[in-house]
Amino acid sequence: MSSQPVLVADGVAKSFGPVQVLFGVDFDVRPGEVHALVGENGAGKSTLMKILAGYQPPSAGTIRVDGEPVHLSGSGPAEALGIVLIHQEFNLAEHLTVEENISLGREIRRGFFLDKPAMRERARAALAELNCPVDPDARIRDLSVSERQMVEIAKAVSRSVRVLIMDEPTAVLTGAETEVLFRLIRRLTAQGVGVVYISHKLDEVKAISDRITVLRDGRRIGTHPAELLGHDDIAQLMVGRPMSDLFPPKEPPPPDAPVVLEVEGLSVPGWVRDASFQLRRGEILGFAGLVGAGRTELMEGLMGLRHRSAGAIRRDGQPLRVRTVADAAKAGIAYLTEDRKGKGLLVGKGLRPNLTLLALERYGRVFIDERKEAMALDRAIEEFDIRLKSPDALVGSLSGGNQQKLLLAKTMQVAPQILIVDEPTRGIDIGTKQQIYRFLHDLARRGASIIVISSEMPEIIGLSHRVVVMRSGAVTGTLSGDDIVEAEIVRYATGLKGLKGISHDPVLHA
Amino acid sequence: QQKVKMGVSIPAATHGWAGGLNWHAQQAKAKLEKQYPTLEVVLVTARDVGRQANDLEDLVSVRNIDALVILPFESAPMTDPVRAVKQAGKFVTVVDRGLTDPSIQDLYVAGNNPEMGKVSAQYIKQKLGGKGDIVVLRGIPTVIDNQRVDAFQEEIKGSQIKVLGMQYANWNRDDGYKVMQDFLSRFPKIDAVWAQDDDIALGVIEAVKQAGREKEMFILGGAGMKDMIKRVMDKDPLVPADVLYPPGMIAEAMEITAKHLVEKAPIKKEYIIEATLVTPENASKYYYPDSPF
Amino acid sequence: MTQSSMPELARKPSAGFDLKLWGPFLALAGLIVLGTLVNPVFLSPANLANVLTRTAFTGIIAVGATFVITTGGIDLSVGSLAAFTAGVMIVVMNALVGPMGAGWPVVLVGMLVAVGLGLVAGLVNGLLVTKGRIEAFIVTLGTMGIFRSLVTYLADGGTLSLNSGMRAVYRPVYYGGLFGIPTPVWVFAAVALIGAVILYRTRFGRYCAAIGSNDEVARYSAIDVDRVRLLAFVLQGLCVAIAVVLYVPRLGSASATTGVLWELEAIAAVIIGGTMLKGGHGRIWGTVVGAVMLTLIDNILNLTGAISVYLNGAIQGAIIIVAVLLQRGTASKR
Amino acid sequence: MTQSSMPELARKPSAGFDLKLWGPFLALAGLIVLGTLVNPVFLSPANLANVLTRTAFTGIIAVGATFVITTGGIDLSVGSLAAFTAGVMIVVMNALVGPMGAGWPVVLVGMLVAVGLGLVAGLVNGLLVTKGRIEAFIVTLGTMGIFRSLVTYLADGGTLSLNSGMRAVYRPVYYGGLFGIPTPVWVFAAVALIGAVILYRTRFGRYCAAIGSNDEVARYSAIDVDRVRLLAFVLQGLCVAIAVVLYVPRLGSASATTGVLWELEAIAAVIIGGTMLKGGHGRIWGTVVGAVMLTLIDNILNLTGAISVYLNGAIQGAIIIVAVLLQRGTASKR
Ligand SMILES: Nc1ncnc2c1ncn2[C@@H]1O[C@H](COP(=O)(O)OP(=O)(O)OP(=O)(O)O)[C@@H](O)[C@H]1O
Ligand SMILES: Nc1ncnc2c1ncn2[C@@H]1O[C@H](COP(=O)(O)OP(=O)(O)OP(=O)(O)O)[C@@H](O)[C@H]1O
Ligand SMILES: O[C@@H]1[C@@H](O)[C@H](O)OC[C@H]1O
Ligand SMILES: [Mg+2]
Ligand SMILES: [Mg+2]
Repeated sequence: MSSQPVLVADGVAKSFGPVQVLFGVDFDVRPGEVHALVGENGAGKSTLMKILAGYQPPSAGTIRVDGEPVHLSGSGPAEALGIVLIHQEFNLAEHLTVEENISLGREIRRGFFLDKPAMRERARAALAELNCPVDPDARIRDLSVSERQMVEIAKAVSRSVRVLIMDEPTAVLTGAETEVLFRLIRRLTAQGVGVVYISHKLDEVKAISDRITVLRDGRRIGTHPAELLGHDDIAQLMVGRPMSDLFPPKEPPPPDAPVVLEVEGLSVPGWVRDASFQLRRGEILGFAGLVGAGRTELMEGLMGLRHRSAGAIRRDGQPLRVRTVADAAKAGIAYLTEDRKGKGLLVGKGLRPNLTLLALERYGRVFIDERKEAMALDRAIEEFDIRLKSPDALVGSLSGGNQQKLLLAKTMQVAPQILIVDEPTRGIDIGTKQQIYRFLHDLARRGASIIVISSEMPEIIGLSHRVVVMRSGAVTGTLSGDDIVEAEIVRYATGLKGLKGISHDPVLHA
Repeated sequence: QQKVKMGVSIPAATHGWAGGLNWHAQQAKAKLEKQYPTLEVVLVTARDVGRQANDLEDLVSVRNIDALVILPFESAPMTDPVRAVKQAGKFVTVVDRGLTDPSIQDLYVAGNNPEMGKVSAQYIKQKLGGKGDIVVLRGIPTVIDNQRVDAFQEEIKGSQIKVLGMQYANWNRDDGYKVMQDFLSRFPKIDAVWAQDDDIALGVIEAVKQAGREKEMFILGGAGMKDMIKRVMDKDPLVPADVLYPPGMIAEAMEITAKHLVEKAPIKKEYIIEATLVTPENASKYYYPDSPF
Repeated sequence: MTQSSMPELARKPSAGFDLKLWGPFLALAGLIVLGTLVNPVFLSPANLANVLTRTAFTGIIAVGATFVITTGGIDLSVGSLAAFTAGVMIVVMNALVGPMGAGWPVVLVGMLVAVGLGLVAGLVNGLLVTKGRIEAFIVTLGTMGIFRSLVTYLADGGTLSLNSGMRAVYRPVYYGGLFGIPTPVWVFAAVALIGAVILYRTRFGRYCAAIGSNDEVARYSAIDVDRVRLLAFVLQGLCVAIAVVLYVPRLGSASATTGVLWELEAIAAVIIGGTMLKGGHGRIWGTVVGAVMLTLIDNILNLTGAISVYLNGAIQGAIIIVAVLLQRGTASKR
Repeated sequence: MTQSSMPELARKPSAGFDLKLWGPFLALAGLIVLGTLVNPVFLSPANLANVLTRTAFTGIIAVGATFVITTGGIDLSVGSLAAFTAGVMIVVMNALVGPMGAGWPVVLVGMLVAVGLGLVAGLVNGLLVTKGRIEAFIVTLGTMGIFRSLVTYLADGGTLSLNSGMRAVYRPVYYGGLFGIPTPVWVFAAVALIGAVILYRTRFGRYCAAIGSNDEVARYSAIDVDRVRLLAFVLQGLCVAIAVVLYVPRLGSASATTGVLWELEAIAAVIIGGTMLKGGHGRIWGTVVGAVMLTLIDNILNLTGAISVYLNGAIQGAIIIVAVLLQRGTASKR
């Protein structure tokens, strides 16, 4: 561990125009270590990493590789030095295939021509190492976000790397996938690769890292050996105040609470088969499952965003026709997508139009009342603690977590009675997470019903009154009360429990 | 009984004069097919040289024509494709725009472009008394346009007629209007406009009227569009004359060719339609109110 | 919750002059200077009125095109639609002169017919794009051929001319004016203003930009993507109709050559004005400036005798590139 | 960890026949059936040879356009570049006949000149787009005017004709053939094949698609985006030059009207073939089919005498829409 660092940032500062986001940050990575970088949303983690990997030039300060100062003019030179970054936001060309993306910029050639079999093989191997069943010939645009994340990881580790920087690689991965990733990280570090690991999942950080650096408001607060910091210490260093309990105490709805939404036998061709569940007033219903279980597709089918081949939807006992998101909105149902960049936000536009896009009719019948919009934005910024350096910032320039907060704020604009959130805290820091959990909790207490799809087991367990577990496109079980524990969920999610293809809801029908 | 097939290939109706051409060709087709029951007329139109060459191939190889009447989109490029038709043993009538190798054609029916420029120049010279300032609006950059303009300039040489400005107006009314508007802004005194084509002339008339400068100048167009002939007939001072370049020449060519095909009538090798000056005296002779042109 | 506190940071990063935004206007100013140098007549009110009046047709069409392009579409059929609409309008008015006599009622009916036709044509384009799921480029390439052909057919290959009595009645719509400014310029200004209000201040305008920048996000935001796309084409059809209503009284005729290449001019005006061809971001005022620039270039070339007529097109092309180069180049250097 | 295994749900909903992929070929087949119904002569080898030979010009240009469009660009200048190149080639060959005599060496020099010019023009377009940071649409709209103007100037407003001795020498390049197949068809096939190999089997081809799909990602993958874009334009220029080399012996002349609207045809062929106008996905074989389809429509119309000449354009437009509607419509219904 005392070996010389491979990669060093010396007093790195960064400004975007007049906005300074990093202030003289020191950071280093040693061979064979996992160095975690934590901090609140917008603290400057991603920016620092982009500078280390050559994607952006620092405004001041030096980058050293093996002790030598380097000028990384683009990602090419950095990769040549073995520094590889997995972006927080996807960095994949949607129209190209998995293999083409994995090979992009490093194609294998035989003579003048591409050696496609070799590249396909390389992609397959990289994916296999991650236990990821994605077809190398599939197009990125047809993949789910979790699959895309796996492709990103496969792309990074298939290069010859000395320093691997991972910017929230597990934000959309479930525990099982995360385990695979950790095994991979351990293998790499054993080979002497230095790893930088950014995550808001502090348990992961504790579990995998050797050292932890905390960043706050663009400044380094400190670097500590991981074994010296507890979960709560990290949280406190990050947010600058002691953290109370992450989850508010559960308040399940009374058993006779009316069923507000009932889904029966819903099928989405190719993804979901015969799924049924019920949602009560004031209830938080968790949806658990492995990557690819089809939870997202089920909800998108429900919302009319995907073609349904079968299924009935009842709202307050009345049959409901949902063909478009607008139909759902009229019935008081809103959905927060897991794909924030592809389906959630217009990254090339400002915050205000993004915030109100889903509920624009509330801002004027014919003409948009921009003052009202601006007020709504101020309120959203306050309520969801969105940190931005300039009010006319484009959404694309917000930090990942802050984008997610904006997306949540956008979804809430329709004041839904039924809120379906898919990976709601993806990339959100622990302090804000707590706020969001409280927010959801209060919402439910005031009579709204919430469906939470999450890859974070603690989130599912900490929030849900009941949990539906899916596997391979089918509902395999529903848990409630004290049954909501990790081991039980995993049993249903992996097929150890619950008959394959069981479609009814055992708890509710009992 | 075996039918005799006559192929007719002309430019598509992309501007007024060509529109007149299309109309006359269709009229002639109807008339000739009625007149000669054994005759079939295959009429094709093309919107560029390449397509016209394609049309000739199709007429020979799949429509199996016996004779071709063609008004070439342009002379030089169409020479070889027409030669190929000739070599396939077909009778060839060329209309208006002569091929670079006249030995290919069996019959030539034409207007006379240099003559048209010359007649126009003579008229303007005479009407202005050999002295004055004029502007010229040209057609589309083509050989036809060059022939007319060259002959025109040749003819005014030595006189005191001064060409103040010359721009392409593409045988198009809108362009004629725009270019003339700008000429009117640019030149405080214009004695005459040679618009060379009646479509352009119509645009010019509107521009001149808008500027309120009708008294200052007169306009000479060309082709023999019915509206223009009517103005000449009605003694419109703005349009004292017109020079003929009748699109109806295609009909004439078709008739002569058909007659030769069916009746084996003997023919002259060349029919040149003179670039007649239309004046109020003879205008009624050239007025066809039913034609679209 | 902790208030985001960044007090030391200026609110606007681009406190100065936004060249990306003002580029088209600068380029326009440059052209005006050039024009004045070439010929002082350029600045005469009469010449400026001419230029603006001419711009009206393609300008109005370009306002519509701004919407279509903002949604990520394209409409190649506008020029031939203009010709077809003008043709039908003339035929209808000529037919009505008999029963109704030459007067304003006939003109009004003609205008209604034009507007109706424009709307229907826009609807057809839009339906083929949205329901037929064909690329806008192909749909409108097809309808471009169809409309052009129909007007040729209607005119029997020649020119359709408005009855002369009607022309006298209708003329002022083009040649008349108010406060010394020609009617078409007023109409153009009104269309641009309304276009700007729709694009910038209404839900529909927002939706157009949202769809053009990411139609999936739009769909997930409860926007009826097909309906907005359709409406953009309908709006384009309406703009064409308005342009035609101003065009017909100018020369009182329509033929197969009417409106040829207007689509290219309209799209060029839109793009020069700073709207992105890929959609997502529309700029009406930029479009207006773009359209004026294109007419100005023609006008300036006509006002000088210095250049061989053959080279007009080259100068035009070069000016377009240089104007945009200056405006974008400076902007990106910031 | 358990391998995620999903046996009961088909992973690929489109296991069977990929209509999106095969659509253009089906549409082509439909046209062929239509042609045969209209006139059995349609299928004669002579007619088919004619059709393919004609397709060669725009087809070859369209292969180049596939690259430009795949990178997300567009080139409007190809038609006028073709005219200009043809003009220069003729002027050069005519000038060399004196000193060198009419023979193959002169033709070769002419060809070299054409290729050189095409490459330089592509380079100019590409540099203006990449270094000048101007939209490809505007750059090539500008150069379109410039090239068109230059050929008009060169031809003095008229037509440039190849020396007749030279014509005789050069003729076989268009009219000759091998194994009964005309030279232009061979060349077209070769260009398409090479194009396909480049697009599908080389790094450059992949980079074109990557850039068109997302140029940020491409840049992040250490791809020299500007260089690839530039090369795509250069390739387009080369294709234009090759088309011209075949075109000149056909008609032996060039004028201001040569190649008018070829750009529209080339782009249409590309889009009909399934390449996306916004870039990211190119299909050479689709382009070839698209180009053939466009020629076929003309040909079929020539084979029937049933329709008013004025309506040809309408039928053409309708066929284009219907063909694409069928191919896409069926595909999206899956
Ligand atoms: N291109 C840019 N232009 C302007 N501001 C930017 C840009 N990129 C980042 N920023 C700003 O820099 C700050 C730091 O962002 P960064 O993405 O590094 O945060 P982060 O620590 O990674 O946060 P998160 O946990 O949410 O991902 C943010 O305020 C962000 O808005
Ligand atoms: N039969 C199958 N074989 C292989 N993979 C499958 C199969 N069925 C579904 N999948 C995978 O499952 C994915 C379903 O989407 P998705 O991953 O979003 O489900 P999810 O339950 O929402 O999980 P996530 O936690 O990733 O959101 C598909 O993209 C697909 O890759
Ligand atoms: O089309 C041309 C026409 O407009 C002109 O007046 O005469 C010659 C024709 O070819
Ligand atoms: Mg980040
Ligand atoms: Mg999901």
